[in-house]
Amino acid sequence: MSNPVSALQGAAYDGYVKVEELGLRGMITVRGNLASTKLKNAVKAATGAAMPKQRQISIADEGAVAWMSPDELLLLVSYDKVNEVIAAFEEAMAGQHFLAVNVSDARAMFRLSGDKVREVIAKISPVDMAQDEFNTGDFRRTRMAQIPAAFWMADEQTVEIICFRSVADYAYGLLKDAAEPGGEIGIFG
Amino acid sequence: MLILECPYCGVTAEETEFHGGGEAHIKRYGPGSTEEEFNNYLFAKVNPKGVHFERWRHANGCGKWFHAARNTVTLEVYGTYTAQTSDIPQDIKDKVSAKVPGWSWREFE
Amino acid sequence: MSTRLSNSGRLLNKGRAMNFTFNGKRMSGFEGDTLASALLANDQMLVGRSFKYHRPRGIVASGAEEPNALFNMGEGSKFEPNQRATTTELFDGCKLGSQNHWPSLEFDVGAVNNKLGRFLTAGFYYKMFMHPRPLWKHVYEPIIRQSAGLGKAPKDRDADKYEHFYAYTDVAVVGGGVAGLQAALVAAKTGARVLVMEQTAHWGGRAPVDGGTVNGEPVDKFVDQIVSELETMSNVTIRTRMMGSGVYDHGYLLGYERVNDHQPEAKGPRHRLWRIRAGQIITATGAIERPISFAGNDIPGVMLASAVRDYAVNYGVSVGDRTVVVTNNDDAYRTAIALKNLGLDVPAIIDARSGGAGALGDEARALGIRVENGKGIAKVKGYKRVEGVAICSQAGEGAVLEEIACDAVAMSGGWSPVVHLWSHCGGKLYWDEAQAHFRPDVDKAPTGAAGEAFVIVAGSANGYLDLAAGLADADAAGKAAAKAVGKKVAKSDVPAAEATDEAASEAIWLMPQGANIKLRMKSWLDYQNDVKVSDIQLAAREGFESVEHAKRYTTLGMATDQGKLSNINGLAILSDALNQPIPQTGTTTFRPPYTPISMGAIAGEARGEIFQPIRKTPIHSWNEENGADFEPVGAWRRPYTYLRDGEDRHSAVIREIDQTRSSMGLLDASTLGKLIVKGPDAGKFLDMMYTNMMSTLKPGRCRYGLMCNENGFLMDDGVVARIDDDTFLCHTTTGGAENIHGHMEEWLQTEWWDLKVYVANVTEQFAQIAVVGPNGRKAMEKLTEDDISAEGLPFMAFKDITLAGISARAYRISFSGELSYEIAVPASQGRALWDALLEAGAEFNVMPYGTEGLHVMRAEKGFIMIGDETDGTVIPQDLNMQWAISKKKEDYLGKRAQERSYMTDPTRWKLVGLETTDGSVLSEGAYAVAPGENANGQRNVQGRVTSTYYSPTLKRGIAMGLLLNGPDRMGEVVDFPRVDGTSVLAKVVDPIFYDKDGEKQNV
Amino acid sequence: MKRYSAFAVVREALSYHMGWERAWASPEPKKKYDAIIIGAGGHGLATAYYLGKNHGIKNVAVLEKGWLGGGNTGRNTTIIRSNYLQDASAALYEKARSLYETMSQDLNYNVMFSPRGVIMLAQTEHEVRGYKRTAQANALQGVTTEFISPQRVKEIVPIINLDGPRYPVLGGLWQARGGTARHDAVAWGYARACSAMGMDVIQKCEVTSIRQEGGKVVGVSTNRGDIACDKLGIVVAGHSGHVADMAGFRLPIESVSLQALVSEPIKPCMDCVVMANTVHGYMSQSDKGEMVIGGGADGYNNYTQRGSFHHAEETVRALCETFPMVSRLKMLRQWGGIVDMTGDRSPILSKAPLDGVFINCGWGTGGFKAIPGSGWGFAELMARGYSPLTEQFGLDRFKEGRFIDESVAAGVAH
Repeated sequence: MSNPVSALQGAAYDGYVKVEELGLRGMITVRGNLASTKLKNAVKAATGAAMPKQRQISIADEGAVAWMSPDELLLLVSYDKVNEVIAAFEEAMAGQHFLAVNVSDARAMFRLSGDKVREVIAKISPVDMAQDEFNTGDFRRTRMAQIPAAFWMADEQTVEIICFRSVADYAYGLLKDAAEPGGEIGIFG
Repeated sequence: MLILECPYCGVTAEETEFHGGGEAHIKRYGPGSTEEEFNNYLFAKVNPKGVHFERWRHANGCGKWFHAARNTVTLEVYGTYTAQTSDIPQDIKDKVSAKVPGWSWREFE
Repeated sequence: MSTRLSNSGRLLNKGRAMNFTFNGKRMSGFEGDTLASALLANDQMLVGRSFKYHRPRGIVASGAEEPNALFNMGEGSKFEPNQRATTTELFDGCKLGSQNHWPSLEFDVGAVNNKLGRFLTAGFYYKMFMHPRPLWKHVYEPIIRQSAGLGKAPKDRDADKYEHFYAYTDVAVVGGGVAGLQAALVAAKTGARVLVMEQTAHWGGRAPVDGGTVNGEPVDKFVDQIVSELETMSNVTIRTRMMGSGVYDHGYLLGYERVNDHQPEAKGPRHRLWRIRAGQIITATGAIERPISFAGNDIPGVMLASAVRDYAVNYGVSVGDRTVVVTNNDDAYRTAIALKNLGLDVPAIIDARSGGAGALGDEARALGIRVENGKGIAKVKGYKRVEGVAICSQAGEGAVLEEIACDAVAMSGGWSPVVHLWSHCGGKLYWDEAQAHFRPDVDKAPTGAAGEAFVIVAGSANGYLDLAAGLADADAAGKAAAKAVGKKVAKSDVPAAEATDEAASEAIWLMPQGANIKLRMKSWLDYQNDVKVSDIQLAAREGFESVEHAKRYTTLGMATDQGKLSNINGLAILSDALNQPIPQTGTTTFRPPYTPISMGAIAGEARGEIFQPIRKTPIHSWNEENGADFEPVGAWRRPYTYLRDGEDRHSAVIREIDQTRSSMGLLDASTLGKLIVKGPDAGKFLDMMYTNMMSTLKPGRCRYGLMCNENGFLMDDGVVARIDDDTFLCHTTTGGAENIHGHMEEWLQTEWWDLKVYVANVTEQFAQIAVVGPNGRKAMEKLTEDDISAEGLPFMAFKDITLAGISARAYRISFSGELSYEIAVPASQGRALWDALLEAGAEFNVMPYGTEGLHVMRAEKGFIMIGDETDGTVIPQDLNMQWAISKKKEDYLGKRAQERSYMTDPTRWKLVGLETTDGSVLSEGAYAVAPGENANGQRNVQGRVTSTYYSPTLKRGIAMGLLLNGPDRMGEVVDFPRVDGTSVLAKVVDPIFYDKDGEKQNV
Repeated sequence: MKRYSAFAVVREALSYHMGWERAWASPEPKKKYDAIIIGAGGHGLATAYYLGKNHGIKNVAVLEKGWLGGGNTGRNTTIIRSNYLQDASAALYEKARSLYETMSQDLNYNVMFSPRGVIMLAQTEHEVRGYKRTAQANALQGVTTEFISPQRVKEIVPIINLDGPRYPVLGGLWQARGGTARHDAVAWGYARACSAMGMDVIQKCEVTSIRQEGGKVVGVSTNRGDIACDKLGIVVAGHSGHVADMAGFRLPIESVSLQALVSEPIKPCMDCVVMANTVHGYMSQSDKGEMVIGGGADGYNNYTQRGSFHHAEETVRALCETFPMVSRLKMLRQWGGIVDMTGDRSPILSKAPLDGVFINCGWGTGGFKAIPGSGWGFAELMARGYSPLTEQFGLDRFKEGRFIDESVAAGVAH
């Protein structure tokens, strides 16, 4: 088997915030009745994480679950485990109306790190990035300039971003542009 | 530049996250319908000056379709509600009535 | 002459000199200067020429309202026309050039228009230049265009960068004068998030120039204190050099931050456009002084009284040695007093009011300044600069009483609140008769998303012109805003400002009151566009009675200053001409932006490589490295063909097709849309989506399907594979993936929400590669152990296999008519598979082909292409595709629409193949003509070409088209004339040109 | 009516322009007219003008709730072209374009028609095919257009960037006799000519209801009293649904806001109109030197004459990329207009369900260019009950599924 490669193969940029493309991450789109106990259990078994609340991401050691919509989740697991996780999930959900599909290769992931990650996001997404309004645990699907994207904060210094793989170049260009030295605003703390 | 609240994900976001989808509560007419019914279904629009009920999709967000009660002259948004309903929910009607007593829209009032 | 004073200049850093050039002449100023103050300090009174008459123009104002001092600035990729000198900070090395003259500022040939001014009155061009007809385009218009316009057009690509920023706040305060600061502080103390912006580089606005005390201290101390207090508050953001540019619906405010205009060599964006969403917007935007209309009020050296004062106090510049002040209010006395205190000569204050001024009048007299009440200026003497004024009685017709020599005139016609931002989004105004200006009607504010008022005006912008009243109003505004965003407001005292005793101003619109026509033809309203009192009066006589008509007819207020100085004066003159009160005449509409903002800032980061997203497949980089000649398809880039050394597009396409048909080709088909549709009702749902019956498809098999919209027209097509009982995978066209996904979700969510179906878009999860041609199987067999033979994987089936060590799904489908496999693998291994296939196919001389090869091969095979055979007006029946429309289904999207009379009309054009009689290629989009003309004199037509290509396989031109009664006319020859009218004859044939029985694909 | 001419301007100048008469009268409404037109925009005034000029119907009133020409006539980007794909559209717009050629002379009012040429840029292969098809259709329709190469585009528009990273310019559809005109002057010129024919152009007169008897229109009620008429033309872009409602019918129309903006004036740098449909940007330079820019419409019903700023952003960034010099210009002013979008994005010129009522609406984003042709055809329809120009534009076409869809040529209906 050949080595799977991510869209930008780990490209990185040192701006006033650091921008990195992350390698491949296992991602599973799950659609189903989020209130069902069976599904909650299957999600927990797959990721180790509990069912997130609306617009939240719940993060455990080996995986994470993001709330995408009232009937959709995104499971984050390690890339090489995706198929077995899906198989186990499907088994656990047998007889239910649901959908679990591997989207790991359809996505690109980026990480921003530094003091001013909030303002870099606020340059390209119409989201209130103030500390009181967006924090670790929050998960936001929105627009990043001209593409759809989702992001969350791993900690106060770190934002992780998911977008479609085909526009990874654009997203990277956008983030680099926003993080270019000289563009500091100094608005969030 | 509108702001709308998506009733599915609870987010209040600006217009650029959404995509407008025209008049709401349109009943579909398929084979067997009259020429008049079918024409009205596809083309006749209320296009009111004032209270309007319309469809939106949270396109750059949770992807769900919802309805908004909005005024096309003042742009006030009276409320948003899910698309899985044929009727206008009573609480939305009440919200509109509180601001625009005696309103009517198509067959609704 | 104008010159630098040694004893003033509060905003200057005299320790740092800055050099600049004006029209090539070297000059110098100080850090803190604006371009305007620096020019005045160098005695540059003449700064430009007016739009129409090319009259000499000098600086009139000191702020955003300046109509005249607009320059070409910079060079090359940093060149910018129409830079406003009063709002641009001086920087070292700045290069300025004046505008709108030829050959030079001092000697402008265009000034001949000035002599013709009597003929070139308002709207003259509507009344002439009509004969002979061609002369308008070829003679008159070019002359007018050349004479109009202001700055030069930039030539180079902009070297600077720009960006946007999304800010959210409870309260946004526009204006960093004392009112804005006080309102901000009060709101901030409640805990509300507050964002304050000030368009200049300095806090405090006019108050430090005007003087006065707050809480017993000089006002500039008060400003310093309040700014430092705001700076320490974590819930407050304060920004200078940021203008509130426009207020839009639902609390949206644009802030235009000029980050680096004052230091053009610094790193970072030049401008940043803030897209602010505020709960409440406080507009503390101040007021603008109005000029007075008198003859010669446009001569360089005639300036607003407040501007004269600003230059003296802020920048240490005296506009003249001898300044005559002319006014209808007390405020202008402050200018006279300030000048006198700086040791300058003020020969007289001409006060149009018979009663004269209050306390300030006494102060002026005490300083020895002569004050003339009830007087006006009959005319200003001079051309390129002021030489003196002729004094008359304001009540009279202009009989000269006396001439006073002077080199500057400071005029004040009263103050107008800056109500632009209040009005942008629908805030209403009322006319304040006593103060003679429009001010916000606070009961009719713009309303927001919840129907609430979201703009509050504060201070002089609200008509509270003196310091004490302005501060009190601002204090209330800050509290009201905080309350409106749900904060608790504690009681607090309003800072106590010293109140000035001022006499009332009088509405004086024309000087003297009975000025005759000759004077009125020299009395300017709009300096930049050359609109005079007589022009507005002419408009009124000619029936342009609506203020909008009068403005458009005369161009009043349409210049780059957007009428900040002229609109109210013009409105007053119009009202007077119509003999009706001002409110009845109307007011003007205010459109964003407040002052012009750069296009670069509006475009933001979206330029160059990140202008728009380009979607790239996992094989994109290989394509790039191997000669791909890309074409945009939707947001994707797809290779049109792969050019080899020395090849043109045409020969490359032929090579690719020949090789594919004879041996083996590869296509990067990753862009095809792929949608998973899953659930117990998936079959039922797809039966509605497609015209075909999909619920009967067997797992493991594929079926080609058509999708129509509810209006009956074909919108997409593709192969559907049934993965298992509950699961389908629907292929869409490249452009269709997102649309069809959205289309499915729309119907599922809004019409059939009871159906148990989930849809997921997995387009990008897979790289998809078509392995095409008779040797494709052989090459693949080298890479797999799985049985992919005709029996093991028959035509229109699919199978999960391992290929080159990669888990893959192989579909036996063909869009070329050849033996073909479409292989889907995870995107991250797409490139690896591509490489493996190239290697395995090397012995068959494998080569990739592009979209054009794809198009030609499908046309040879008679397959339709969405976007070619369809254009949004074509139904499946037009394409003879009844076979793809299930007769058994009661309903599918588009079925009812296809029953309408025009859809069932037997004369609809139908799909046929076309072969030119001479083998040539038909023109794209050519029409088949029919005899005669229609009622509108247009040539009758009976069909058209939908796709046309050179077929390397048939070695001739082939085409598909829609033709009246087409399928019944096989063998008939039809004329498809070229655009030049010459005939091209084509024979009607079966659209399947190649392998009619499908033997090649089904092997 | 005193004729306008250079001689007249000189003559009046000698008396300080005191002798000019009113451009149009300001009459009180009469009790009854043969025909009433609601809406004194370009289309309404042109209809009245041709009713009088071509059909001898001069007892006409044009009622305007605000000031004449104050709607979309005075808010558009003044582009005139007729390079449409479908026969019905091409006939109507070419009629209009040809009337623009002589409008200044016909009306004795300089409307500054400037046939400087219009280029529609092809920036995808799909657009190339679409515009080639349009050029083919135009050749048979008597509309002179030509598909030109990128090099020709560059010669005509030197400031263009042919090699944008996203959308290179692959060619263009060139109509040399397309161009621009002074929008206000079109309304003023028609109003003056109507007034000179004895028609009443009545401003600040708002229609509050449409009166009918026995299934036929008999007049209107207004804020200035009831006015009777035999025939009624509704020509109220942006308010069509509202007025149609008074006559008891619904339209296949949604009203949305469309934005336009201008830059500060600069010296001449572009001598034609350029439309880039793929990126939604349209630009020309006015005689005053402003770059006049139009863009996309909002996706929701809106009667505010204000649009959402992000549409202006999209347009501006497209233009900065297509014309790099635009980046260092400044936006002087932006505004919105209310446009009526029909089900097929083509206009409606039709008899209405109520006898005696005619409706002219649905011009979407491209009504200005049609004004004289629309007036000509609509007047003929009102006077004679039939016009070849308007025949295809009836309301019934939606029922029949007979659409006039211009978007098929990749061009949008601007």
